[in-house]
Amino acid sequence: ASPMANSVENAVSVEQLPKLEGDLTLYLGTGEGGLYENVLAAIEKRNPKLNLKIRRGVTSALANTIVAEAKAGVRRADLFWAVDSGAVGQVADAGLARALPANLTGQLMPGFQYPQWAPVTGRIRTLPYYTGRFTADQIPDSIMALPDSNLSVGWAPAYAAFQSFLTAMRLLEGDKATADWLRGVNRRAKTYAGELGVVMGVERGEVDVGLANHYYTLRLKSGKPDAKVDLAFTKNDAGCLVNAGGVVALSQGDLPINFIRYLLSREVQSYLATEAFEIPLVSGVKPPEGLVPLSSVSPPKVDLTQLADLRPTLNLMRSVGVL
Amino acid sequence: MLKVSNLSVHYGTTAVVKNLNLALAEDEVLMLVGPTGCGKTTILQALAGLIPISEGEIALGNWCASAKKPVPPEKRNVGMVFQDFALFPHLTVEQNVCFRLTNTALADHWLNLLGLDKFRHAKPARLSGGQKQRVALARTLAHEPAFVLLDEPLSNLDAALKDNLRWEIREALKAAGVPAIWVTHDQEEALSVGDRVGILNGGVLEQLDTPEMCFAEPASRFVAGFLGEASFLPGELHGHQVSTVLGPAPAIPIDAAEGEVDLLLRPDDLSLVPSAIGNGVIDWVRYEGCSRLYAVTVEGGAQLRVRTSHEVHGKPGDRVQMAITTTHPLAAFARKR
Amino acid sequence: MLKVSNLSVHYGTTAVVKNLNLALAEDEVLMLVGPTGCGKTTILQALAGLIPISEGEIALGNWCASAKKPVPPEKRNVGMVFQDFALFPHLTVEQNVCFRLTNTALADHWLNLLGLDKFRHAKPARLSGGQKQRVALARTLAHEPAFVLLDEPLSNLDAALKDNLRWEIREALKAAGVPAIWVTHDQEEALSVGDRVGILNGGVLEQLDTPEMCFAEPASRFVAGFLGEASFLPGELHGHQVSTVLGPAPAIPIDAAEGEVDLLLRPDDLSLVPSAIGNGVIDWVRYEGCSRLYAVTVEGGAQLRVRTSHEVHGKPGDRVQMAITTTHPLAAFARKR
Amino acid sequence: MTPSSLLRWPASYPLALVIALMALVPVGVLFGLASDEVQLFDAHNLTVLSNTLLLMLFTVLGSVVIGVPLALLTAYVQMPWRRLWLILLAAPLAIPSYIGAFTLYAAFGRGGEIENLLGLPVPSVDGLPGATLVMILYSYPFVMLTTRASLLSLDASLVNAARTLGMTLGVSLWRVVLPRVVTGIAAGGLLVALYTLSDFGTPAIMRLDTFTRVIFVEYNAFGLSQAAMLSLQLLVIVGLVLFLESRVRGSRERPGRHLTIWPGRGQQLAIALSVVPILVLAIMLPLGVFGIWLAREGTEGFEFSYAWNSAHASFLAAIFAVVLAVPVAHAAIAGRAGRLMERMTYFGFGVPGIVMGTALVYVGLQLPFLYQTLGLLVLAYVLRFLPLAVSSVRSTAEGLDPSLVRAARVLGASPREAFQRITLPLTVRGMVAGAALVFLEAMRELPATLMLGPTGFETLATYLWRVYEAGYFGRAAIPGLLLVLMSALGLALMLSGERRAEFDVTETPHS
Ligand SMILES: Nc1ncnc2c1ncn2[C@@H]1O[C@H](COP(=O)(O)OP(=O)(O)OP(=O)(O)O)[C@@H](O)[C@H]1O
Ligand SMILES: Nc1ncnc2c1ncn2[C@@H]1O[C@H](COP(=O)(O)OP(=O)(O)OP(=O)(O)O)[C@@H](O)[C@H]1O
Ligand SMILES: [Mg+2]
Ligand SMILES: [Mg+2]
Repeated sequence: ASPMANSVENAVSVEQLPKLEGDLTLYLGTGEGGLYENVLAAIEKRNPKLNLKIRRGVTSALANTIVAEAKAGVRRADLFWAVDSGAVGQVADAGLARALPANLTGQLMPGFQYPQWAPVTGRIRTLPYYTGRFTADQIPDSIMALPDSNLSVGWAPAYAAFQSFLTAMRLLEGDKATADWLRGVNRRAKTYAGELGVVMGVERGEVDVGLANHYYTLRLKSGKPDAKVDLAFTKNDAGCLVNAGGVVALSQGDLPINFIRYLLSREVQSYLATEAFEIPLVSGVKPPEGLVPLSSVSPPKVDLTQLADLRPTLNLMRSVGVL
Repeated sequence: MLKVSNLSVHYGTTAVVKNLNLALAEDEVLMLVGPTGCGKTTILQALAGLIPISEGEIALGNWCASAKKPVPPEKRNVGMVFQDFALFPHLTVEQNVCFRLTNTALADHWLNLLGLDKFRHAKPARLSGGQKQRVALARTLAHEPAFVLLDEPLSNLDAALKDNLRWEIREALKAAGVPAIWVTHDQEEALSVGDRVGILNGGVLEQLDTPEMCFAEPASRFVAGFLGEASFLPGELHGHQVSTVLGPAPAIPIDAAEGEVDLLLRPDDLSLVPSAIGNGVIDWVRYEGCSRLYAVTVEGGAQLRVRTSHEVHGKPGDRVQMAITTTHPLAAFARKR
Repeated sequence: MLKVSNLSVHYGTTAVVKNLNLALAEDEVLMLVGPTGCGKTTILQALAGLIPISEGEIALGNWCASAKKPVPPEKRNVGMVFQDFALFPHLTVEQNVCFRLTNTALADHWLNLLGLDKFRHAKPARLSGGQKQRVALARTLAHEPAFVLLDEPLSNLDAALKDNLRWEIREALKAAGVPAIWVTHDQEEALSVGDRVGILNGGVLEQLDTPEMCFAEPASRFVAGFLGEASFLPGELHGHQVSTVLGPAPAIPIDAAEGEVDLLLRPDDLSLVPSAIGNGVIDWVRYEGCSRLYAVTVEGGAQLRVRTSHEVHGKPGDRVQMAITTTHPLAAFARKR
Repeated sequence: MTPSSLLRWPASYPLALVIALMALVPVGVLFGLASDEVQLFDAHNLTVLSNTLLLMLFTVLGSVVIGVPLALLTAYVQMPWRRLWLILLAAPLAIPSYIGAFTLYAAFGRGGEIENLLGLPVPSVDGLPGATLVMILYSYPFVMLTTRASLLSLDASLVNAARTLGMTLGVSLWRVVLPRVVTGIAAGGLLVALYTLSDFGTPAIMRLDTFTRVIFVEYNAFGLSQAAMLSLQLLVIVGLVLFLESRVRGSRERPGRHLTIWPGRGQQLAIALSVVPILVLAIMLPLGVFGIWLAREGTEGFEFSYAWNSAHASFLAAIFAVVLAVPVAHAAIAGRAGRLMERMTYFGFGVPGIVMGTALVYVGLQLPFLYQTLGLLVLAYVLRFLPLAVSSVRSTAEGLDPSLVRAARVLGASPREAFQRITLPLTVRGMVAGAALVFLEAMRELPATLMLGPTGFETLATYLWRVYEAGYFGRAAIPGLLLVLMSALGLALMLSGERRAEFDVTETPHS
């Protein structure tokens, strides 16, 4: 399916957007498994006069590169599309992000409107569980209750998404509670390299329940419909944090801004939802199939840019001995 | 007892050794000589099992190797002294010699005998060529092989040491009762040390006999030329008597030669006396220490070599009187056409 | 003209060559002999500039090298034939010989002369030892050096080829008018080929003279023993006459010897006749082709070696009559205490 | 020792010094980055350190145990299709180890692909044993190739001497041949150790807590200076390994005849059977698993220009690395100072790729005309992989008979000419092997390619990573296969060059 195909109400359609012309260099930071290639290809196809150059890389590495380039007075990137909000914060903190017009940020759902960057899609923290042994109601609906359950847990403490989640927990529950939680889970946890591995481990029944972003499970199930894994959600705590990847404009001119508009278009948003199982952040676009509506989840209220400050979280994890 | 039957060896499609037959007695030393590239080293390697043979059989004691059923070298109990030493560069002299010995007394014996005591702890790279050869020798003999192959073991030693060592090796081989095949370039060595001598030419054994027979009655001109300086003088052979420009002489016909023959003359079979009306003219002369070697063209155009005391002085161009002085019969070959 | 003054060479702190002095005429061939490890190769390498010298000076034509001011090998225009061949394994025989030649006529000449024509396109690894040595020789001579160093160039050749080649090389050196230093183990080679002979012992040149002088009047017992088989017979020297158990003989005192001396006797200075009442007893006998070598213990206990015609037959234990037959004076050394 | 080294500075020194300093520049940048923040090692990291050291130790041991027999096999044993065997056995170098680790992880264990396919329960592969297995599978060729190069420049006819002294073939290889190639083995072991120290993917996927993972976590948490500091600490270990390797002394000797071993039919079969499991695990398994995923998911978005980009950049890197390696290797042989310069070039290989990549971004930014060009990428490859070329050039050059150079000098060749006409052609084998190693490593290199290549420059490795990251594993099958095929092709090309350089007695009897 083409990203420019189905149209939904409320969001702007690409038909209404200005044509893109000229040279544009995009630094595309992946690292948690985003798949934005088709979106970019479709935008290029629609705008033949756009000369889009893409530099792909590990999100943190690209963020470091952008900072280093700025220090050396070399600017190569017009846009930075990062898979996690921490990297966006890093570039914004260095004073490299350009302010975005209000008519652009206004398209986003409330709670996802930031002056210097635009979240593109969201992902929610979930508890994938092994359906071979459990049903959804056996999974605790509070993340803080997880240590007291008798479930074995798969996690990936070195993974950026986990660290953001833990940062949110720290902000919401305080350092002490977070440390206790870490200790409690650590006793029954199996460590994986990444959250894809966590989900695969759950699907094999290696652990009862995992801690992972939602889309790994959805993608796994889309490729393997009989997979023995399903999603459970906690309520109103860090366990169901909605985080976002976002885009930063680094150079002046209309072109980067207009490019961002394309990313927030109805077509792109719904494509990312259906194909990449990411959560659209523009109002009026349907969430991905297999995911309950955001409204029924009740995620906590957290300023995503605050999640960029990972240092105290890492120190905490070290002191507990999970890193 | 070593027995080689019909041995042939090929490199690719070229036959390097052809149809070799040999049998060695209990403690016999066989000297193998031949021009460079004639296959001497190849024969030794085949006997040791280091290269595959293409035909024939090699049998010694309790094993018998053929082209079909090769016996690995380590099963043959054959000792080998290599032309290029083949010392283990990472081991000291002592470690080389003791290589597979549990009792090192024999190693000490040979180290001692070959004057290697002070090099015991040196690595081979620090030794001169001759020293290396002695280590190689010591190593082989210390391992008490049932049969020894020596590939020019003395070619890098100086004359004095060579002369002594030659006899020491022979005696050691005899004492141990081990048969040996010894490859050499040195015809003096071949004639004096060996119980028998084999002369190899292009992979074929031209003669295999006692040193005396090989020297006095060579099977071919090649053998004659190879063992000592051969000159040939034309003559007429009748029965066992030959007549030449230097007069008559007793002769042994080789391969039933008759009539026109070439008589084999060695430098010591002739005499030379300066004489203004002599039958020859000196071409050149070489000093040899005790003796002088003259090349003289005699009537009829043959060039003969003759060895005299160093006290006989003659210059190229001088006229001299030549005579056959030997009393033993001389080998006579049918004249080449 | 090559001139070496006061040359010393050290490996680390050990002096391997000590205070060498030499001067070579335009086309002189100097033979260098000495026991293994005495420093022959080292001297050649120092002359070629391949190892640093620690003292002295080497001068040839337009260059002069000293410890302070070394001249790199490629500036010396010396040719060198290495003991271990040093052929370039990645080049064919022809490419080896033509290494730095623009005009290859000379290369063809030498390839031809040394019988290497059919190996032109072979790689050195495929050649036998002797063939390699000939390539090395051809390579050096084809580059027309101003001065040639030969490190046992013939040690891996068979006797027949050796004998011919020896003279061919000498003649080529003479024709080109190049002086040469030629290291050899072969005392026969040393005495016959060289214009002069240098005898080296432990890094020191013991004698440097014509072959005749070195042989007849050796400067030391070492030289006497090294050049040919020396036996020593005790005697009383008075003036130029010495009296021994074998009777009187003319003598030359070495280093002003007087009174009790050892008389140097070579195997050809003596005669041997079987005799039941003779003055000596045969210890052993060796067949040498043309001749036989006997070791005989004479009255007084000295063991002498004597060479006879191969027609003289004697067995160990036989009693023989020995006599000094030479007419030239014999070298007499002061008796060792 | 050549006289020139006694009389004056070896000619290779100035060049080698420049190259060594160049190789140290990225390390210098790390110092600059680390100076922002100094937080030394904390106690928790001791387990991390011990994991790292254990993984390194076991990997080196395992690589030697597998690599050395394979070196003997490929150097001496006359097998049908020997070149093909060699190429296949070297091919694991072309597969990124994270791919290998991931597929092994996915194939084994409960619910893994093998169990799905065959219904057989198989043990899972993870932790220290798993990481060690993967690292060995993807780095033993380092040992195999360097050892083989040493074996080929060795007078193996000594085995004949040992056998006539009554020693069996196996024992004589062990006692007479192997002790003389310890330098080659150690050189390979060094490369394996450095590779293991710097690899991130495998321990991460195998869930083993190692030094690189700590560095990576810091890096991802934007603690670049802390990551740089930790990398410098890692460099201390690298330095230690380098020091240990430099203590290994082999004997220097003149090259001689090759050995040829003629196995019978049964032995050939046995050899093949013992080698095949390695190939199955290292090559066929990943490709097979990708194949399964390919069938499951289908493929799209792959362009053949990626393959060209990979080959092109890697080839340039191989050439330049060898050109730079020659003076460094010769300096290393010439004397102590040269040895030190050589050691300096090894540091780049022991730092995690992403940190090294960042450091090189800083270097590149100082050269704006080069920044984000193919030139800088090639330079980065060269700086990272120079040790691969240096080690194999050095080990062959050490085996060169010094009297050959002397002969050339005496024939009137200047040191320069003797070098060009004798030393250089005689070390071609080492240069070819070195180039092959650099080529293979550059083919699978990821972080520097991502960070330094021209914008939009996609290679097989970056594409593989992209689809792997996205979880579209099926799409990894084609680039994975191509990576192996092209590396094999590169190897084959280079080995045919090696055959031409094999002047010694490889024209074996009965060939
Ligand atoms: N590995 C090989 N492959 C092909 N031909 C070879 C090989 N080794 C030797 N030859 C050839 O076989 C022949 C016999 O060689 P071999 O080494 O046995 O001679 P040799 O009599 O020992 O000579 P030398 O007296 O010079 O040592 C030579 O012509 C040589 O060129
Ligand atoms: N590189 C070296 N380092 C130390 N000592 C050496 C070295 N090369 C040779 N020697 C020693 O120097 C001495 C002379 O060696 P050289 O090679 O000159 O002897 P040589 O007379 O040529 O002997 P040969 O007749 O055996 O060839 C020997 O005692 C040897 O051990
Ligand atoms: Mg031979
Ligand atoms: Mg020498």
